[in-house]
Amino acid sequence: MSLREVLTPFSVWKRVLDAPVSIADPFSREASEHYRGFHKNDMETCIGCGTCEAICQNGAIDMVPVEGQNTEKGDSGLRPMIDYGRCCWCALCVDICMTGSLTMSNEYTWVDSDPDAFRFIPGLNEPWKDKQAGYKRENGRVLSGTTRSPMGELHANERIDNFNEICVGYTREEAILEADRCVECGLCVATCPAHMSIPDYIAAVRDQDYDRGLQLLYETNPFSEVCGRICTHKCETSCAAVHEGDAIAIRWLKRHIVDNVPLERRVELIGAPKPATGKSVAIIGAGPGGLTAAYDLAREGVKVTVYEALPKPGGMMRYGIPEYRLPYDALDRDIAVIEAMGVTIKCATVVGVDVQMEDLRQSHDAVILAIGLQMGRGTRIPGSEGAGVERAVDLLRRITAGDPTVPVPETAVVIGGGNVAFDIARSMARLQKIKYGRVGLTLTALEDRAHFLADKEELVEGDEEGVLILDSRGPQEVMRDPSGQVTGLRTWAVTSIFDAEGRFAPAYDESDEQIHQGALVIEAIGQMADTSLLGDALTEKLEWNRGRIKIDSEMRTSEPWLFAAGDAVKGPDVINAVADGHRAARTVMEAIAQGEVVQ
Amino acid sequence: MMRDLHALLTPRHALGPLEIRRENLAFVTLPASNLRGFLTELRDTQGFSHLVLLTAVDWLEEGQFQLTYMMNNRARDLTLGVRVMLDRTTAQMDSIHDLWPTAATYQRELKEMFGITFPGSPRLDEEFILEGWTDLPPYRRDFDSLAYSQQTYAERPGRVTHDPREYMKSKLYPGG
Amino acid sequence: MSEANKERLLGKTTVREIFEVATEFERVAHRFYSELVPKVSKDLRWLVEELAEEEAEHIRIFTELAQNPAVEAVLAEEITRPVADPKFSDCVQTPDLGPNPDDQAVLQYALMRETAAMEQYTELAKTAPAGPLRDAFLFLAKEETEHKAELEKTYYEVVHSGGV
Amino acid sequence: MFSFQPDRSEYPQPGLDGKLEIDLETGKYLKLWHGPNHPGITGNMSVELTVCGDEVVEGKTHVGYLHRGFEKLMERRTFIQVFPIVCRVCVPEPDFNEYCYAAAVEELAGIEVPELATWMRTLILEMGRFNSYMMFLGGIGGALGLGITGQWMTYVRDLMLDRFEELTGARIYHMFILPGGVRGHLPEGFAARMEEVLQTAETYLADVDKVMFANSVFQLRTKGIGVIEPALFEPYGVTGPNARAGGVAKDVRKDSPYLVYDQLDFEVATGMDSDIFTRAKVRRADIQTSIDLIRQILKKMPKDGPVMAKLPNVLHWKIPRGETYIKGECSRGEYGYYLVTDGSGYPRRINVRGPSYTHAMALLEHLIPGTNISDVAALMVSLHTYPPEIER
Repeated sequence: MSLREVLTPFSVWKRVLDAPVSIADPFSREASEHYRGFHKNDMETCIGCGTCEAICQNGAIDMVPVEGQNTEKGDSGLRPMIDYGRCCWCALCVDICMTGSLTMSNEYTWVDSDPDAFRFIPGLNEPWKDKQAGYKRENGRVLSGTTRSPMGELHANERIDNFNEICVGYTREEAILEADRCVECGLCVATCPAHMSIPDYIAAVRDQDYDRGLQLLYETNPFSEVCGRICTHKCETSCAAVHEGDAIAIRWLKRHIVDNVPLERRVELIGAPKPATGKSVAIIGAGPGGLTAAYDLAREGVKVTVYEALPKPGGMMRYGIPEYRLPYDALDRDIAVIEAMGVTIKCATVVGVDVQMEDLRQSHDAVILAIGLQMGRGTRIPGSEGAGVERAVDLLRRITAGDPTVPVPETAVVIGGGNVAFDIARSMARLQKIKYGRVGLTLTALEDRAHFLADKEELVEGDEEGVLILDSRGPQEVMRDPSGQVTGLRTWAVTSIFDAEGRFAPAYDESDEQIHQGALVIEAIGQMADTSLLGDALTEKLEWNRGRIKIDSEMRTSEPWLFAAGDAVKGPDVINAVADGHRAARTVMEAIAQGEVVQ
Repeated sequence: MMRDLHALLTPRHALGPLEIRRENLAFVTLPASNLRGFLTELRDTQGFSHLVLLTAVDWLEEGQFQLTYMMNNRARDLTLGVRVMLDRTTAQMDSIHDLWPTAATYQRELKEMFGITFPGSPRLDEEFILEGWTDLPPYRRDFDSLAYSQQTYAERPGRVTHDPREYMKSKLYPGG
Repeated sequence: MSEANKERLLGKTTVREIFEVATEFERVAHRFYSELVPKVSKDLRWLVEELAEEEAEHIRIFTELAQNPAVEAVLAEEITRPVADPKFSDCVQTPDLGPNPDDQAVLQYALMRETAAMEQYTELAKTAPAGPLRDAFLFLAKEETEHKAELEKTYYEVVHSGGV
Repeated sequence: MFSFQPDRSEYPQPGLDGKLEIDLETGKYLKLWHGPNHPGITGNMSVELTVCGDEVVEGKTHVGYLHRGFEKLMERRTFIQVFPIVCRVCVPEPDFNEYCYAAAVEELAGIEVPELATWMRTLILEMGRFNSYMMFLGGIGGALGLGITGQWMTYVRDLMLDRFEELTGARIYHMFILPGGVRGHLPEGFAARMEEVLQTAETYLADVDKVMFANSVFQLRTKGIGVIEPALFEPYGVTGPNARAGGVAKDVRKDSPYLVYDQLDFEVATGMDSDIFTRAKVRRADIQTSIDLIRQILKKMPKDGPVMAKLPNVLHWKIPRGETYIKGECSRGEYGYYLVTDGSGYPRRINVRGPSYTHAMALLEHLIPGTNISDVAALMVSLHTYPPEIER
């Protein structure tokens, strides 16, 4: 041991002169810009999906009702309450947040004598509510997928000269990837008119348990082949994923399940109906509403007879929706399952002609009216009366029926911007392509492209197929030559469709006038029910509500033996009709059970 | 390298197939009775002198405990996970504390946490982490730690949560 | 050419005349809708009934106005004839909607009438002397505008119901 | 100088099986609890000493004071939910848990981590090592009554915690290394602020050299004491600086390079004497290596790029049946995660290999008999023990 080793340590005495390094006031020390401090929640952006609760490994989050936050489409009305006795500030809740509403401030000191204060709902009135600094997820939402698995489709030139189905359906790999993105919040269920168990059947896809998936589908919907293809899928607009990416392809996943269960297996999985009850119900109209009610009632052991005016069952699903969107064999499979439950469908039987309402009433315990909206509306603009102007629904029906007299001119104009307008436009385009080798179709709609009532895919695919889509055009006159032959449609530019209160009040720029050439004008602006089958007496006896048969929330009409469901009372939508069908069947069952149906 | 070694030692020690995880990590299963001989040979002639860890995996559904002896050859940067499957009801294995004295600690922990016994291992029955534990060995899969915590500790009252889907149903369509 | 038509060409009229035409306008409409009610099937009746009720309300307003002394005082005054007047006056003639008019036809007729009335009253409100008369026209203009908007909403619901 | 050799024949010799013939009734022996609360104990553990005079004849390590059953907790959590708790296994150097766990999950789930993320991870690990060594230097000083190193090192560590805070969003449990990558990029101006910290650290470390390593008292109390014979390294699973101080250059960063260590230029510090002093000295040298590595990383790392890989939806993330072992060189030696998956959404088993497990249990118990009671604290601290990684 040298002297140096004794003395050297003393050299650090110089540190005596250093200023102290301790922070004198630790409470006012600002944390770093990205510090994971106390939570904030943007109440308006939050949708109450509860993924924050699901991911919290500490069980620190409860979803609770909050005053001022209403339960509505796509928003549960719940908001996260965080227990700071459990939170570890890992911020996984922030990372998983589907809307980005949940964030963190860099605030980190909070003194309170009330322990309950530390169970709090961020976003109400915490002092750091408006503080900008704090943890933000730098990489976006990475803990669940944001991009939808694309659906395989026939290319435009593979499909334009035929009526083959366009969507090929998901492969298993695609479906699993898509199903994986679902966070199982269940916000979609409330939006689905039939309240299908969407998260559960998506889970079945993930688990590759198609049998379970199919059983789940049939609990709420006997039209999964149909809805898996052409459902208006409003559920997807309520999907939590839509806020920072694509909504889950709920519709395609539904189809994927039915694609993977053969018909015979479906009947097997559903099992036999309950024993016969001896009751019988007549249903008028073999569309989605009527057949859903028929399915439910048959499952309950009721003898069901469905009366259908057209040669084949399916209603608008067959005679309205073109084959390239919904192939007939897919529809046939759904109907086959329903028939396998013992439902009798009497086609080509017109009520009011072949059989009278009164007879149905006499011979059954109840009658359900599900007649749909089979008649097309016209614009009644000048020139719209007479040959050369057709209604879309009539033409679509004739095309399905294989009517050889369907007019297919080289050029045609469609009025309307909804799905029906596109259905007829794209069907007619196919017929033109087959007949002339080219498409000559113009579609005019009041709406601008961003606000078309039709699904977005219809616009994309219509464009691809060569349909000339003209937006913001208001029809004024069907042009005819001196012989009365239709030559085209005169339109004005639309400057606005709705007034300030959102009411329909189209305004035109009359200086922007165009004439669209076409030997045929097809009107696809709306539909109506044909209630003439009721007869004058019953029409007079029934109560009505603004032109529709009045029903209560349980589908009862003012006549105790008569129930009504579907488009005719609720407006056009397959899944709504399915939901109605269930409700009507349930009400009928209850009524039968309580002996309410008095003849 | 790992494959050569496996081929070389398989006949003597009845090794199972070699499961290669990555270039320098593989796993192999062998009968419990062959373990001592195999580890000794690995250590003394193959350079696997470092016992990285010894632990157990409870395959409750299969009625087996898996013991994993993680062996490392530092010079060649090779790690071999040597697996022995034990009957879960017997749950007994030869001690290797004489090969690696540090193994006694692992074995003591395995006794306490999994109830796997290693006859002859020093201080095997001395408490290691737990004190006065009388329940199932807690790292066994059939010991439910959540239930235990719920029975043992009181939850501060006042917490209620709601499932969004059910809550929306109650608010928007209570009748279904 | 009748005296009245001559007056029209002069571009001047009296408040009384305007008032009378307007009252007649509402009365004719009310009668038209009331008579239509039993003719249409029950599912359309709501619409015609609603329209008739509206018109009855307007007749009541005119009756009350005519009895207002302040209005009476100005009845003889001259006022600029509104540009929309011919269209409005034509509406005094009831149309023939055929034996079985449907909801769309009734709605289109009603819409056309309401538009004419709205334009007429709006213009009158601008030219009428300040006071109860202007207030009345202002009120009517507002009333007809709202009515028209409601009708348009109904039209959209009924006719474009299949907006898919 | 002073030399005291007790007559060892008086005392029972401990056997390999750890059994001693100690009869407390004789009045020759005394039981003494070193810890669980003692300045020479790093963390919550205690050593049950049996002393005869001032010589320790037996020592038994007791842990479990902070047992939270992490490995069991992990089995009850989904793969993403394990992420926030792993760091808690080791307070002073939590990042190794995050890295090892993330890498194990990535390997079994087949996830490729973006390059920048691997650089960031390396940076974080070296920052953590630096901090861990700050605790060590403070601890070894404290164990020998030299309080000032503890104060200085706490300050320097705090400066590094500031850097952790701005980079990761937290000071102690960083929760930054997610499976799939890391949670963010370097903040603007980070390198410059880091350089300031490193320079401050270097001035304090120079003073530590003077006040501690060049201090005759420190040397007297650490040189030649607590020697671990290199022959014990393998039987007792000795890794890290404890082995390096005995001339064995064990360092996972070199032996089995992970992350970007094969792209970094550094030497592994070693010593020959394998005593307390050398172990401290090796760590002192390793601090400088870390400082150099942090500088290198900040200079060499890509300036931009993604830091997260695409993950499956973590709410129902399932990983196929498999097992793997991921290791790294932490400040105390080989740190590793053994992950076993069974195809479900939860780990079947996670076993954490902390170097303290072998060092503070079998090895310490083996080293203690025959030491002077006043040396136990320094011996213990010189093994650099973090008890939570023993009891997990």
